[in-house]
Amino acid sequence: MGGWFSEASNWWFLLIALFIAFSALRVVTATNVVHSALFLVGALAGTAGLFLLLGAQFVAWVLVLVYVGAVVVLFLFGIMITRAPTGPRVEVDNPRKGFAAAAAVLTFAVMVYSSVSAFGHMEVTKVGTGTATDLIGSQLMGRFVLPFEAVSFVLLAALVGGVTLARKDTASDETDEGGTA
Amino acid sequence: MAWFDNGWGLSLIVFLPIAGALVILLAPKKNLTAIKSFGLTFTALPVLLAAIMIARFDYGAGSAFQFGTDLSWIASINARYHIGIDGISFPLLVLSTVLTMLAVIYTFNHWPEPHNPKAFMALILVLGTAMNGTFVALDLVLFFVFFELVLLPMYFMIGIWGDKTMMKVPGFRIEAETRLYAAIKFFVFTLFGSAFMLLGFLALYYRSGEVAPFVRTFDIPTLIQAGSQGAFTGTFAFLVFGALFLGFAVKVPMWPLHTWLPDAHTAAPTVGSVLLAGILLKLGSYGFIRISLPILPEEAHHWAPAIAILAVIGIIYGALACLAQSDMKRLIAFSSVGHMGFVMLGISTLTVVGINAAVIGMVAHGLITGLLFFVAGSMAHRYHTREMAKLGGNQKLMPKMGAILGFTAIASLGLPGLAGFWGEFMSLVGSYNPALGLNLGVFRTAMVVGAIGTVLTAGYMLWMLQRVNLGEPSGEWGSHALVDADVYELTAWVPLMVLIVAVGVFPKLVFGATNGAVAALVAKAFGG
Amino acid sequence: MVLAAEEAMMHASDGGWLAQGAWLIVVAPFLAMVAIVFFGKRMPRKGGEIAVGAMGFVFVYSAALLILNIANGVIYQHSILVAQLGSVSVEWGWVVDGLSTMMYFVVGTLSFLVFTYALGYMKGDVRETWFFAAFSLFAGSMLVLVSAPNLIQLIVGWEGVGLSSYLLIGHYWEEKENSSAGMKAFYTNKIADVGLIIGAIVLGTAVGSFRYSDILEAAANNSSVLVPVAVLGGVLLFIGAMGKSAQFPFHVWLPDAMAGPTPVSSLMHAATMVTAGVYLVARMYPLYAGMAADMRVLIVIIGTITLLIAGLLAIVQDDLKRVLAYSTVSQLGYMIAALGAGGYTAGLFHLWTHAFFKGLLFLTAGSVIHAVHSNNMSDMGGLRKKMPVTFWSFTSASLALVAIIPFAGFFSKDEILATLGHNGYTWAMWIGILGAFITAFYMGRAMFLTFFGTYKGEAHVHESPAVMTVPMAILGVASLIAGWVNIPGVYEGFHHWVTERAITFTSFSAEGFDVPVMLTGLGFALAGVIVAYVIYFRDAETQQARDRIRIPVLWPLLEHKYYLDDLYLATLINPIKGPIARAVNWSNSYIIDGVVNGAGVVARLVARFVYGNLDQKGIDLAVNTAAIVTGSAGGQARRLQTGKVQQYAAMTVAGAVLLVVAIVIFT
Amino acid sequence: MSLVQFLILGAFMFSLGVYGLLIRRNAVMVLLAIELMLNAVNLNLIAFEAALRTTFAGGQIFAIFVITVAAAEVGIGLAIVLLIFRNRRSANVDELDVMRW
Repeated sequence: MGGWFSEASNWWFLLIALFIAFSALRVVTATNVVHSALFLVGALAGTAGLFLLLGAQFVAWVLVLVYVGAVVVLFLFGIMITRAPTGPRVEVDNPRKGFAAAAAVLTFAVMVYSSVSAFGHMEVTKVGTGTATDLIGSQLMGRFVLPFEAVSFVLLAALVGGVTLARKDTASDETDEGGTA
Repeated sequence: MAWFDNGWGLSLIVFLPIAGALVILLAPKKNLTAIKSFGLTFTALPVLLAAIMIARFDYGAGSAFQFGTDLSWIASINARYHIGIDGISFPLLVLSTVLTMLAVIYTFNHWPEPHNPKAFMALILVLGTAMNGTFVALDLVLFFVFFELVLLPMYFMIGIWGDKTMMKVPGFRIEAETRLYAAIKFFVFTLFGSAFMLLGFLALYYRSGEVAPFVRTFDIPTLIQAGSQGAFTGTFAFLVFGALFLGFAVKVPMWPLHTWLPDAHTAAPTVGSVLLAGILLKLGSYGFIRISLPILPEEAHHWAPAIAILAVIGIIYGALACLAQSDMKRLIAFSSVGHMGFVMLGISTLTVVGINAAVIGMVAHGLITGLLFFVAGSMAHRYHTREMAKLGGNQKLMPKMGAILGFTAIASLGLPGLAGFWGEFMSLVGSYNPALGLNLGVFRTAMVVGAIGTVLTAGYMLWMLQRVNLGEPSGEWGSHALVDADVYELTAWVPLMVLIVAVGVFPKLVFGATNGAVAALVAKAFGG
Repeated sequence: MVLAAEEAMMHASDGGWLAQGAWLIVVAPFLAMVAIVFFGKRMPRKGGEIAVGAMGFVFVYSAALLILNIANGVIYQHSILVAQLGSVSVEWGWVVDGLSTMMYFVVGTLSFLVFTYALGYMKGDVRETWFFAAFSLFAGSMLVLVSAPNLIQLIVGWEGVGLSSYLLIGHYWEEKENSSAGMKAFYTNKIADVGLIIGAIVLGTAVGSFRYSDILEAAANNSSVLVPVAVLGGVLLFIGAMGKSAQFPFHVWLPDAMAGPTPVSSLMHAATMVTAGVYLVARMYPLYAGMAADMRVLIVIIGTITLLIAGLLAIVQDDLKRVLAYSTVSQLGYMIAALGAGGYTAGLFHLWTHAFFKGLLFLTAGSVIHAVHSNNMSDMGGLRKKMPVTFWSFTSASLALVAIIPFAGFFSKDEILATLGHNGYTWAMWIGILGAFITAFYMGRAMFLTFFGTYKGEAHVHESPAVMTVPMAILGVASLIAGWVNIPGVYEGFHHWVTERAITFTSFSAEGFDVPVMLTGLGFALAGVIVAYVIYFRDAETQQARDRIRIPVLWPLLEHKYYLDDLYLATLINPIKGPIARAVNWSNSYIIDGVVNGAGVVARLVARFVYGNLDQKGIDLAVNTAAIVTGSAGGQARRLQTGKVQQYAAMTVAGAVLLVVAIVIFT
Repeated sequence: MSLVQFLILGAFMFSLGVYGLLIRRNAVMVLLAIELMLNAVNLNLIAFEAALRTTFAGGQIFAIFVITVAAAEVGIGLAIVLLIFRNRRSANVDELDVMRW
């Protein structure tokens, strides 16, 4: 164990990991939806930090841009439109907490057990030997071009679908409240 | 006309209705005229083609399959698109096309609730295809497909357009909507039977690979050939016959598998009852003649006494049950049990006379009971009740309708000179002298009991007439504006009445086609 | 058949074009029926004229055939194959021979006259058109029956007659009584028809053909295929005949059949319905002649029982038509007894004469009822002067029925008695003679109560119109002369007419009067009339006096010095009229009718039980149980399907985790 | 750095996501929990990539795909939630049981 702390990157890891753990915990325990969303931002930011630590700079920034910049904003809009509970008085959780907690703990235990037993001996490469972004680019356009196109199609479909779903009925177009973000 | 004789004619008869159904689905919902004219066109064309066939059918070779074709269909299991008609299926096919057309004509002015003519008409047409198809199929898989396809439209007809009143399920503290109860009962009962039937078909398929000519096949003529040479015997054949028996007997329906019938008939809309009684019941008895008997002759021999006993129980039982009915449609429904009992009695004799009697009995029952349900439906439509206790004096209120009801009821009780007589009389003749080796005691007792059944039949039919048609009408109906039979109803009914008289006076109309085929069948299966 | 036909050819012609066209008389009534149904309403007489026209044609044609037969003798048979089922052939055809020409003529004559009469009788009826259509069907069905060359066509006509009688008896179906009477007739016949149908099947199958010619040929040759079933088949056919010809114990329907309009009763009793059974036995006579003697005794017994009990019943009726109805039953008993005793000629001869006078009796009864508006003799009386044609016709017919020389019935009844005596059925002969007495008595009673004494009804009485009286007058003459066609020792034409058959057989025909028997019969008949006269004529002047007779308070008569009357009344008439007749009546309505009604009630009870308990609670229960078990299992499983996404998710997670745990543990 | 530490952190986040998924009544919050789970997966992917160093950067590319799909999913998911809210004046998933039998 002593050897573990001798590595500087492990300290960074510990710091970020604690932050992530705290944020994630609050995401699922906060009674205010807005808080919940903001803690998710924290957790995501922490994850981006870890990505940097692991030498995946490109992905780290993609995460920040897409998630923090777009998705969470979308969430905030959604929260406002649907008048999701923003005060502490509302009962935001259903009463089956015990079962959920048990399931979560069991999941965690199983995953930890299998991770440790399977990958306990593996090391990750040190900081600084990150992957070149050009490799990602060439791979995306080369080996993974088909999934890439598929995903772009999914995105397009999601775009169209989201608009169609959220759009009000044509009959009530005049009374549009401007809620169709 | 070569194309006509080489399967196209038959295929058109079979598939025109379903094509019509597709066309109707494309028609605008509100355009009733289009729906009506499409419906009529696509059912009248098969009638026309059937009429051409009547002219072109080779009656001298009634035992041969005519107008048929044999194409590859599902090659991997050697299921083929093999169709054709012989003297046995021919009259039934004609009956089916005619009755479907008349049902369409009748519907023009009688859309059952909830309206939706488009869907209803499409269902009639799909039913038409399924029924015609069953009679022409010469491949077990094809037969099964059509046989089961019949269920679907009928299920929806009963379930959607059926009787909406609530009913108590006897013996249970349960209330159910009549149409749903009946539709489900009908579907489940039939499916129960056909599951076994399919099992039997598959068993035949696999066994056919082990006997000459050592090719697994669903082909009915091939299987008949093999069966007549004694390919299927022993426990195997016993079980297969039993499985087929379950499948067909439910459809006939034979006592004690009949209880779906009264409920289904009572709940179904008029056209549904007519086609159910007129054609659907015949699919079962036709199956016996076309498949069970010739493919498994030895087992037919073993099972015949049992079938005969069940048949006469059905005759007596149906008649007694009729006497206890207060609901007119239900009474007619129970009468079907009795009449089909005569058909099955004829089949069970395994003689030329008996099987001929069965075919003409099927045709006559289709005409007569179909007409009875038409009239009963129209009356229920006008009186808003089917309770015979509330009716009475119909002859006075609606003379034409009353006269037609009287005529049909009398035809139904088997009056000589009308269609119903030949089936009953000839099946009694057959059962006096059944095929060689059958137990004379059983069959002659069956004959006597069956003859007594005709008395009971007369009993309930005339009693029904007395309660419904005769007497002074009750005051309740004085204030109602009751319209006598209208032009659509008469258009649909008069052809049936003419056919009932024609077949009654000149039975050769049916026997002329059937006799050769039946004689050949019996000679092949039972050695003459 | 070929052999017999050749044999017959030696002395009979084939009838030429007249016989070849005889199918026309069968078809004509049916064409008339169709025409009436479609055009009748628009005709001036509501279609009646079409029916009368058709029957006129039948009458002329049948008369021509009869004359042809009398002149040359004719044996002709033609069959058209309408269907072939294996070895069974279905054929339509027609037979022209001695028996059928006689029947054609009876049916044709009576139908023509009765239809004409009905033009007047049914005028203004609620359903005139319908009546004539059904009436044509009635006559047409009978002609189908008579013309049949095989048993299948016979059955067709047979049941057709039954159907039309059902329609006509229930003509006034607004009242339940009437339609019930129609149903009773149909059912009773239908029950007996079971015998007919099975008998036909038995014989037809054994011989391999349903043709009479083939069956009778086999019977005549003692064919080995027929012998084992001949008795069975014969008895079964006879059961059918008993139903149609109202023989004990199937006679109960006939009196009730009076519910129909009177012309119907007339035709039914004279020509078109009840004679069918006699005709069948006569047609199959060679079969019966070949049967064992003790089997034939059975037929004689049935006939004599019928003639006796029906005659007794006729005595106590107040309804004029019922008197006549029981009388018909009684006379049919004579015919059947005669046929059973080997009197082919005698039975048919009585059928022939009976057709005329009984048809007439009903017509006159109808005329009276038409005038008085009541069926009951207690509302009649003294009509002799007011309705002279009716009275004289009735008298003629009554004398014929009572068998007074030289009226028609005398010769036929004498022939029957002579046959019974000659063939060794002496006991039956004596019952017949007793029957003659009873017949005379009740006819005298009916006569005196109706036409003599004072009128007691309400309605204004007048003679019927000519369209009704002319047929009555014609039949009145016929009732006198119809018997002269077969006077033993003088002219035995009838015997030769009806034995003109393809199959030759022996039939007794008296060649001279058996004087003692004749005198006895005549004496008994006269005695009956005298007794009736004594009781019903003398004191019939007042209602009071007749009531004393009708209610058995008979002693006032004793005071009137008619000691002979007193003797008759105390020892004979009272017991017969009172307890015995009542007992017969009682057994009729409680035992025999009770069996019929009881069978119906039991059938309904059984039906209700079978339906309610076996069907609904038994078989259906099993079906429903299966459905409900499946349903409730589904209901339990259904609880898992809450529709709540998170519960699904929870289960998914739990499942996945457990799966992983399992994998971890087991790998 | 050991690989396991990242995996454990990922497992922790994932479990919290499961917990949130199961307990949250509000549909938006359920979606948040799902994002958390997806993020945990991303972390695993990147960690494995760092451990294995594939020649084609498979882990990172997969992470990018996951991010993309997640974005799409959030878009559609929120649209559906919006629609449900409009129809039922509530976005609580435990009140949505129209889909049962």
